[in-house]
Order: sequence, then structure tokens, then C-alpha cells
Amino acid sequence: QAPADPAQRFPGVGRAATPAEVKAWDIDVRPDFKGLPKGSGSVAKGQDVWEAKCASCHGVFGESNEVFAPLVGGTTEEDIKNGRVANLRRADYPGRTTLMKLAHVSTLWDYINRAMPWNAPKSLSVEEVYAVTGYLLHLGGIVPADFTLGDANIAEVQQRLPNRKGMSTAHAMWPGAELGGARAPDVQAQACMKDCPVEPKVASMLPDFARDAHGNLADQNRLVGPQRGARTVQAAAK
Amino acid sequence: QAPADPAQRFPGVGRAATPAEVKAWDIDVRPDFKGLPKGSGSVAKGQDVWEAKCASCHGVFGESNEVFAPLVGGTTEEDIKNGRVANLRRADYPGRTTLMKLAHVSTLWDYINRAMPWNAPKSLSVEEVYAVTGYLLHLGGIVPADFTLGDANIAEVQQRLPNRKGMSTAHAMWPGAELGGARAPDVQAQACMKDCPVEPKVASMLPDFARDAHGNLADQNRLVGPQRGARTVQAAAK
Amino acid sequence: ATAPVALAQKAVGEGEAAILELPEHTRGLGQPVVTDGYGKPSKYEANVQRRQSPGLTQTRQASVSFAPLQSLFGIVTPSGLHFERHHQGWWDIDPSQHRLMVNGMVKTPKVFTMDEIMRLPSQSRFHFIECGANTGMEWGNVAVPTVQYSHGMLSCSEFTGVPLITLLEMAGADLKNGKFLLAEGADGSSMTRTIPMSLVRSGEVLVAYGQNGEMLRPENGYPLRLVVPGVQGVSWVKYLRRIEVGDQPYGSKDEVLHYVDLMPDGTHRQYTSIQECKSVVTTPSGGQVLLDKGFYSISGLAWSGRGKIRHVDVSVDGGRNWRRARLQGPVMDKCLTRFSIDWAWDGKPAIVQSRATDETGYVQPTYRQLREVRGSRSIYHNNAIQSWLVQENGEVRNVQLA
Amino acid sequence: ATAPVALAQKAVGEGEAAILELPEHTRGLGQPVVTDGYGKPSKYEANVQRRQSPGLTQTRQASVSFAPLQSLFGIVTPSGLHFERHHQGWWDIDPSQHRLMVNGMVKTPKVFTMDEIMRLPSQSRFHFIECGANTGMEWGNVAVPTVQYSHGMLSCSEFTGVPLITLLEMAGADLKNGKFLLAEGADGSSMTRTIPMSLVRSGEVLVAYGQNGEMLRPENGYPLRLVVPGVQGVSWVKYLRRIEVGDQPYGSKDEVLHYVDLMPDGTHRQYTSIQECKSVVTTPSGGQVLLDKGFYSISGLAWSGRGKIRHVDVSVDGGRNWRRARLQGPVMDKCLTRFSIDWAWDGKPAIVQSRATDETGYVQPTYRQLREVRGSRSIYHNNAIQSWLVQENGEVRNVQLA
Ligand code: HEC
Ligand code: HEC
Ligand SMILES: [Ca+2]
Ligand SMILES: [Ca+2]
Ligand SMILES: [Ca+2]
Ligand SMILES: [Ca+2]
Ligand SMILES: [Ca+2]
Ligand SMILES: [Ca+2]
Ligand SMILES: [Co+2]
Ligand SMILES: [Co+2]
Repeated sequence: QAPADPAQRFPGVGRAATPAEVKAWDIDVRPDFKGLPKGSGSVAKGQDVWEAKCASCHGVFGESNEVFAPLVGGTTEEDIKNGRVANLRRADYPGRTTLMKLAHVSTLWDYINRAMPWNAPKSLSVEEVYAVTGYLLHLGGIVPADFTLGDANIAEVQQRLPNRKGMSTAHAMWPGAELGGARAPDVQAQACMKDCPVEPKVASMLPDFARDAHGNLADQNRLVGPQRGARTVQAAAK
Repeated sequence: QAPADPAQRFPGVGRAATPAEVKAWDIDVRPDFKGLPKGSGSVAKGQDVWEAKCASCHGVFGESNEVFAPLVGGTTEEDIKNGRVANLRRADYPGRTTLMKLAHVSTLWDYINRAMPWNAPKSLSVEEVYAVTGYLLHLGGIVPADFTLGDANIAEVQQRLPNRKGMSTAHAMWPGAELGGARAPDVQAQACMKDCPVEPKVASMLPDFARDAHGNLADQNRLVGPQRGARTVQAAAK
Repeated sequence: ATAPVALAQKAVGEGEAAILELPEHTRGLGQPVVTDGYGKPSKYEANVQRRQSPGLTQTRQASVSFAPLQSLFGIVTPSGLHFERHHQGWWDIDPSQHRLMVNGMVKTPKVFTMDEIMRLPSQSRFHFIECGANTGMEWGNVAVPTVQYSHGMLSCSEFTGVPLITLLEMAGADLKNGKFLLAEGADGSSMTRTIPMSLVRSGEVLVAYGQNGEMLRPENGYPLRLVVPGVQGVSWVKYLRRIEVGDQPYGSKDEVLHYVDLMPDGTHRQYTSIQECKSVVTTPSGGQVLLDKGFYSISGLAWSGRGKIRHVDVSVDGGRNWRRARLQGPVMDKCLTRFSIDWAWDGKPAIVQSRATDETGYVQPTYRQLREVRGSRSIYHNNAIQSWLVQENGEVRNVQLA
Repeated sequence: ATAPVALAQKAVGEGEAAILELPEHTRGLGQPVVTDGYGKPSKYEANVQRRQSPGLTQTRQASVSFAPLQSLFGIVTPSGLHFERHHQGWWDIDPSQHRLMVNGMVKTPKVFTMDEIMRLPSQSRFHFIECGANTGMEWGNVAVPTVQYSHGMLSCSEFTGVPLITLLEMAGADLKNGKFLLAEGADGSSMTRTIPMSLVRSGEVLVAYGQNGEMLRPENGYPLRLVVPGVQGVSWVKYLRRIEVGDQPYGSKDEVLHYVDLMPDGTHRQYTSIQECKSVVTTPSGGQVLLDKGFYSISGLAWSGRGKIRHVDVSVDGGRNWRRARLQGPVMDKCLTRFSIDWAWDGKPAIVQSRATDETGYVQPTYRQLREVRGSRSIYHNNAIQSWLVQENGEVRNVQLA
């Protein structure tokens, strides 16, 4: 009964999107800069935007204030040359900033454009997005203070990202072959059933002072059943 | 690991019920009168119980008041003789009272004992249950006004129930063979697929005046989807 | 009558405001996590509620509320919309005080706490539950406008509990001579029903505490109810307090006075427990209005108390011609099965029906076939094929055919 | 520490008051039907809530709440307890104003209303959804006390929606060169993720509006979200407004800056989408106290983003010896599977673990095996075997072994 051509199969369902509608919603910017609008913005202007609209959450220098994770820091001139952030290799390095991980400048531009400021997303002009992106790159030492980031030079900036070579898709966790990753999972465990060669010693456990860190577990379990929740908060003395 | 004997398999789960506990809860009375406690109660006492504790809902004569379905009525002397209620054969007879259907007097005793009065179930004494059961049977002409129903004579009363022979288990809707019913379902339809011999004429449909009997159907359907609810109540004029 | 709601998308010019003017939620910050530790549906879903049928019952504690089948998807019934049937009102019982007794033909009568029952090996299974009186108002003629009222004493959940046979074995039940069970509730009605031992022996009957991942809802028997797959809901005794093993059926009110089937010869069938094979189209269904001509996916539910659904056929011409519908897997035993089929509505009157066949080969009957055997004066076990008339104006009406 | 709660039934003398003194609900009239048109759990279930982990996130709108796995049965997660993960808060969007756009490498970019999407042929399937960061706090060491916090970014529902491939075909998508899809939400974050075309072509990816029989909950993307079976939750874009067909991955923040796996050599793996085979014992589990020695039914959940669960093994001695658990059917593709096994606790310390194997033969690793390859600095995709130490006092502790 139904026509085989899916475009014809469901008469009256869906309509063509208008060019203006596509323009209003198709805001993504890809690593190859497809989707990036023409325009530019200076680091100086970016600093104004930052201090007016971003610094309250992320800190004046993008180092984050007391609550938010830092955007900037942890990268070096050396990293910019190598395209690999050395600190990521250090097991003792605390935290990872945005610029330590950023492999595509498009990601930063796209995300600020779509989602920031957090409480007023999509309120920035194209110029402001270029400017504040440039300002963050400047804070990371990737572009100079007198730089103006724009669609014309963004591909060159890409070549200075500290971690532009730090990413990989060589794994088996993408379904399908599109990314050309591995086929076999990296972790290959065997299922031993009897007298397995393990030493069942406890190596990690919550310290006693943290027993109440998640509140009173007695209140987080059902009141009947095979067990109860442990009382981790002492009843207040009368 | 677990012992095969299920009584041993789950150590610490469950305990023996005490005789007093079984007595407190094992209140059912079977058609063979297993479970019926010793005792008796007169029709006269039953009338007192009825008028004090039942009539407010079921009507003074068990004919029901304006809201409740009638318990008594529709049976005859003839029915008592035959053990079949003739009115049940009549397609035009309106409604079916409890006594028209009752096949086992145990059912009535058991139900009043466990569930009535509706707002105070299990509040009647054994004597009161006998008495009010007898009173209802009396209203149905099954026992005389001076009767005292008791465990000693209830089996004889059973033999006078108007519909004691009106019930059947000869059907295929009991899972298992315990009731000795039929194996094959009574309704045997075939699945015709093409040009089936039917006349698709509408024979029954809600009349227009009943369109609003279930309220405004527009308010009973989701606000999106392939369809809406029909507006069956006109918006009030401003 | 009602004009068809014309909601086909209009010509949009440069574009729709809903797209061109970014909505507030695209330009703002939303609500935080755990606004509700236990969440609830969207405010736009307020029409999707269980409902009473006006005038059907004399009281609201011995009554029923119907699930809004016209608005449901798939097979799981959200527990908040599960149909209700109470005989003496519902209760929210303290589970720490609830007890289950097993007595009768057993070596040792036993008492179990909820703690103990929940320690035993459990099973979780998807099953439908249907009241024996579902569609009961329609035996003689059309009486209600929508599928909520005609078929809404039907729900389907993932139930979790202990196979009753485990408890019987623990009490040392005489499974040879103990051919019948009595199940009894703890509420005022202390609902009692004779339970088929065959379903207990097969392990199918569960003493259940879980429903759709959480505990039973109070309206559905919290903290304990019997689950008797394929059997009408009244046997799924709520607030379960006692199981007795016996050698005769118990003749309780709701199996010999009610939930009995009046036959044309004036006899009543007692202990008619199985819910026979049945189906109903829920989309589109009575009281709805199609928005437009064109493509529709007809969709509905099929179930059988005797096992799995084998297939469902759908007719749009009142039963003259039928096409086989798609069944959504997994097709489970004594469980709702969702079916669907494509349909292009040409705007002319159409009569939509579905007909299910279960794995025993039983075919859902037409009203004519059903009434030929059972007459039309019964209340229970109406499993006839449902007809929906789609009128030219798009409104769907509940109809019965000649 | 905590003394074991001694709740084994005491000697009862003549009998317990809970039985001998009939409770109020056995002697009274209960509540009427439709006290709630949309019902809610018993008041005695108030402890069963989704919860935040204190200090885990800096804000409550870019945060997570965890499902109380320790209190759930079977496989269905009640929608009110479904875990939450928002990046810019949740919204209750008017579905009549919501639109879905399909653009990019298509013949005709298209706009669909909810009315239209809900008219198309739909599928209903049970699938788990797990956040890629589930168990993420535990990569380096034990950080949280209970399974709610360690594994509670996991839920499972029956989802209903239209296969995305249907909409792509309607737009005339170039399925040969269009190897990647972008999915984009309508909320402030306008969450974007690159979606694997292989799962779209197989028909697995749904544009879903239904969840457990009703519409999606607002917290979970009402009225429309993508369902990407087997793939981490962040790809299941909520408030879905747009699908773009392209020939390259999109490099969005939450696939190349977050939800990336830090390897020991300092590189990050991007686009790690599949949730690999994993399991966890939920009963008993961390923070619980066993009431008594004796019989227990160990029970938990297993799942795999690569297909069905083949089997689950359980150890009570920290991994030296294992027994095969029972799997509760139906075992479904990319869906939670409930397992259970009998256990008689002798009162001595015991370490309870479960290990799942999926139908590809992949075996869930120990922490040692996982860390050998991935190190311990990552956040995402921790699918290591979970260990619960049952102490002599009955208290269960979250532990990691040497
Ligand atoms: C009201 C608080 C707030 C303001 C103002 C704000 N942000 Fe943010 N920003 C956040 C939060 C919270 C996140 C994390 C969001 C998430 O979890 O997805 C974030 C994330 C980011 C990120 C991504 C970091 C990463 O590594 O994922 C960037 C870049 C960013 N903000 C830049 C900006 C810029 C530029 C502005 C101003 C134009 C701005 N923010 C204003 C709160 C804020
Ligand atoms: C407050 C109202 C009320 C009172 C008082 C009451 N009843 Fe009832 N009775 C009902 C209702 C309502 C039902 C139907 C219950 C159901 O649906 O299961 C009922 C059912 C019955 C039935 C079963 C009828 C049938 O065919 O199913 C009998 C017999 C009965 N009542 C007898 C009594 C007796 C005897 C008393 C007094 C001792 C009594 N009732 C007091 C409301 C009442
Ligand atoms: Ca249209
Ligand atoms: Ca684009
Ligand atoms: Ca502390
Ligand atoms: Ca005990
Ligand atoms: Ca008995
Ligand atoms: Ca009227
Ligand atoms: Co019923
Ligand atoms: Co996530």
C-alpha cells in the first residue's frame, strides 16, 4: 500500500525548511571551519566581553574563581611548538584546563557561540564570539595581545593549539568504521571461574571521617527488605 | 550449595504461625461449611442488626435505597423448589439481586462476616452474622420469620436456595483440570482475511445527547500527536 | 458535530516564529537537578489521567478508575496511571507491620514478614492485568465514548516477587491433595479468591512487591499482592495477608456471585478466570479527531491469558478485508503486545478494527460470534473485536456493527 | 561502626499483635478511586529518591542526580527516579511549539512538528541509558559509599519513537557520503554530539517521545530526545531540535573536550561512544546493613553497549571463585539484564562481585585489568568489576582490591 519512496510514503508529514529557518538554527562550526560565519574580533574587545560577561563565573584570568573549573593554564610555549601538552603525561598534575585539552579551535568558538554566557546563551554577536575566543587564546599565550581573530586567520591559529596533536580516535568504542579506529576492544579480560590467581585484599575504602559525607545512608534505603541503610549520622543528643 | 529441601533451603526466613494467629485470620467459610464457627442467630435478632447496621445502605427491606444494588427480590417459591431462578432466563428482567444468584449460603455468611458492614468490616459477632444472614434469607422467603440460623441447620437451608442449581463450571476458562470444565474455548472464531462475509453496518452508537456524558473529551487527550480529543462540551458563552 | 481540527502546517513565508525567534529555553538557564527527588510528568500532559466513568458505580470506594489507553505508548503502563479497582477502598499499609500467613493443608502454618519475603529468590516478569469486567458496559450496546472507558481496566507492568510455590514448599504444603488455594487480602473487603493450583505449580504465580522497578503503589496493593498471569485482576489479591491450601474451591463472593458469566440459558459460569485473547486499536480511537487526511500509523494492544500473541490483523473497512500488523517485540507470555500498521486515510468514513490470535490458535471473536454463544446479558469477559468509526469530519466514534 | 540491625523475628508467644489485633485497614473503609488522577508511591517509600553527590558539581544546573539502584527491582527504572544529567538546566517545553529540523546533506531540509512525528510508524524498545561518566569518581580509588552514587547514572526504560532513518529518508539524505550526523538540542547548551551513522542505518536510533508508556519527562528531554542504544547518555540529545547530515565529525565540546578518555601516555581518546559491558550487584550493596546471617538472594544488573548479556558470574570471595548467576528474561539488546544467585551468609567477612560477559565475548575487567590499559586518571567509561565488602557486623562497604 505505502509507496516505497520514503519521501512519498508519508503524505502531509513534514515540510521544507526555509533558508531563514536553516540559518537561524544551523549554528554548528566544524573542525574544518564549515559553518563558521565571516567576521572577526580583537583580543582587546575580547577582554571587555570577558570582564563584563564571563569573569564573574570563570575568574578574571580564566583561572576560574572558587567554584568553576579553570579554562586557562597548564600549557607552555613548548607545547605550542609540539602540539602536545606535556603536563597531560604527568600523573601528579592537578586538573586539566580547557586549553590543555583543546585540539580544535572550532570547538571553542562553537561552544561559546552556542552556550555562553551560561545564563544567556546565544546572546553574543559574531564579533564578540571571535573577540572573547581570541582573548582566551591570548590568556593561554597562543595569540599576542594585539591579535584580531577572524575567519581569515583562524586556520593559522589552529596550528598553534598546544594540544592539537594530543587526540586519538584509535579505539574500538565508536560503533561503525567511519573513524577508522580499532576493531578489538583494548581491554581483554578472561573469565576465570575457580581458584583464580587473585589476592582479595582491600586496597581502597572510604575513610571513617567520610562516612557521613553523603548524609545518613539509613535515610537513603527502603525501610523494609533484606537489609537497611547504615546509620552514618548519629542522632542528635537530646 | 542450597539444600534441596525447600523447608531447609532458606534458614531464618519465616516462622511457624501460632494457633491463635491462624484462628485470628483463617476466617473463610467454604461451600462445604469448613471454617464455619459454631453458633446461631434468630431472624428477629437479624432484623435488629439489619436495621441498625445495614439498612442505611441497603434499604430497610434489602431492596436497596437509591444508591445500592438490591440484595433481595426476583426469586419465587417455585425457584426454591427447583433450585433455579426463573427470572434469570428472562432477557427482559431488570437487574439481578444477590439472592437470585446465590448458590451457596456459605458465600453469604462468609462475605458478611469478612466485609460487612462496609465501613466497619469484621465488627459483627458470630451470632450477629448468623442472625443477619438468616434475616436476609427470610426476606427472600427462604426461611420463616421465627427461624434461627445456626451451624446445625445451615446445610438444610442450603437445600432451599433458589439458585442452588443455577451455576456451572463447565467452561474452559479455569486454568488446569481441577474443576473438570471443558478444554476447548466455547467461542470458536475463524480468521477470514479477504472479502469476508460481513455487512459493516453500524448497529449501535452513542446517541448525540450522550456526547457529553463523560465530560469534554478534548480534555482527556494529549495536546499533541496525530489527533486531538473531540470537543464534546461547548465552551460557555462569555 | 465537531469540525476537524485543521492543524496541517500552513505556508510559513520566511519561516515560523517557533524557529526564527529562538524560544526562551534556547536563550536561558533551565532548572537544577533534583527539583523533584521523585519526578512527575510535564505540565502539558495534564490531560493524561486515570478517570472514573460517571454513574458506573454507586460509591467511590467500591469503584474503578480507567487507564488512559488512548495516550499510552509501548506496553508498560506508568504506575501513576495504572487502573484502579477497589472493593472497600485503598490503604497505604506500613510494610514493617505487614504479615503473610500460609496455612491450610501444610505441615507447618507459617508467618512471613516483608523483610523475609524480600530476602527470597525473586523473579521479575512483564504481565498484563485486566479486570474481568473490562469492556463489560458494552455487552449489549455501545455505552461509552473512548477506549479509556471501554478498555481501560487494563494495565501492564514488570512485576517482581517470589514464586508462590517457594512459600508453599517452605510450609510443607500438600501439593498432591491441595488442589486449590485461597488468597486473602488485608483490607476491609479481605478480598478472597480461589487460585488455580496449576498456575502455582508452574511457578507463574508470584507473591509480588515490585512493580515497574519500585514497590507496588498503594492503590495496587502495597506492600504485597498476588500476580496470577493471564487471570482476571480480581484474583491478583491486593494487600495479600494469607494463602490457604485446600482441596475444594472456596466459593467466595467475587467468584460465585460476581465475576460470574450469565449465559443465555440463565445459568452462571463460576470461576471463569482466564482473560481470553483480545485486542484493541488505541490510536486512533473513540473520541479522538484526526487532524488531517494522509498517513497514520494505526496502533494498539493485544493480549491473551493463555500465552503469547501469535498475530494481529487490522481492518479499516469494518471487517471485510484484513492486513497483518507488525508486532513490537519482545512478544511475551500473558503480556501486552503492541501492534501497528500503516494507513493512509483518504478522508472517507472508515471502520477500524483489530483481531488478535494467540499461540493456542484462539481467534478473537466478533460481537456476533461472541453473542451467539454467550448472549449479551453478561458483565464479564467481553473480548469482542472493537470497531471505531472514523467519520468524514475526522471524529472517531465507538460503534458496534450489525 | 554500626551494629547489625537485629530484626530476625522474635519468639512471639501467643502471637504477634500485628496479627492478633486486626489492623485498622482490616476493620475500616479505605480511600476512594482517583484520589490521584496520577498516582504516587507509598509514603513509606520516601527514602527512595534520586540524589546529588555532595560537592561533585559546581552548579546544580550543570549537574547530575543519581538513581537509587539499591532500591530498584527488575529492569525498568520508574521515570520519577530516572537519573538526571543537565548541562544548562532542564525545561518543560510546550510541545505544540517544538520543531525538529533535518538539514545538511539532504535533498530538502525539513521541519517536523510533534504532531507529524507522532503520526509516523514508531517503535518501542527497552534500552539502558548510562552516562559516560558513570562510576567516574572511582577511577583512582573509592570515593562514594553506595551504588546510587557509584553506578546511579544508569536507567532503563521502554522508549517509543520514530527510527531516525525514516526522517532522513523523508528529507532525501545522502546516506552514502553522509557518514556522520550532528544531533542538537533546543536548550541553552544546545547540546551537540556526532552520532554514528552505522546505528542510524541499522534503524536502532530513535527520535523518541515516549518513555515507559507516557511522554518523556521534562528532565529527560520532553518532548523529544534521541535514543542511541548502547551509546553513552550524552549522545541521547534532549529537547532535540535539529539533525544535520555531514561528511565529517563535528568536534563539539562534549565529545572532544569532555567525554574524552585520558590515557596513560597523555593522549585523549575522542568519540568514545560505546558503553562497554558492565555489571554491578545492587543487593546487597554499599551502605546497606544485612539484618541477619542466613539466606540472601544476591541480585544486580548487567548491560552492554555492544548487544545482549551472555552471562554473569558472581563471586563472594573477592574473585577467587565464581558461580554463574541466573538471568531474568527477556534478555534484550543493549538493555539492562537482572541477574541473581543464592547465597547463605555465614556471618564472616565476604567480598561480593559480579562479572558480566556480553554476546561478543567481551568480559568485564577487574580494576587491575582496566588500569593496566587505561591508567587511572580518566573520568569516563569505568566499567570495572565492583567489589562490596560485607563486614562481620553486616555493614556493606564499597572497596577496591589490590
Ligand atoms: C553564570 C555563569 C557563567 C558565565 C557568566 C559564563 N560561563 Fe562559561 N561556563 C559556565 C559553566 C557552568 C560551564 C560548564 C557547562 C557544562 O557543564 O556543560 C561553562 C563552560 C564554559 C566553557 C567550556 C569549558 C570546558 O572546558 O568545557 C567555556 C569555553 C566557557 N564557559 C566560556 C565562557 C565565556 C566566553 C563566557 C562569557 C561570554 C562565559 N563562559 C560565561 C558558567 C558560566
Ligand atoms: C456504608 C454502606 C454499607 C453498610 C452499612 C453495609 N453495606 Fe453491605 N454493601 C455495601 C457495598 C458498597 C457493597 C458492595 C461491595 C463490593 O463492591 O464489593 C455491599 C455488599 C454487600 C453484600 C454483597 C451483595 C452482592 O451481591 O455482592 C451483602 C450480602 C451485604 N453488603 C450485606 C450487608 C449487611 C448484612 C450489612 C450490615 C451488617 C451491610 N451490608 C452493611 C455497603 C454497605
Ligand atoms: Ca502536514
Ligand atoms: Ca552545520
Ligand atoms: Ca565527615
Ligand atoms: Ca528470621
Ligand atoms: Ca480456612
Ligand atoms: Ca447530556
Ligand atoms: Co475486577
Ligand atoms: Co553524561
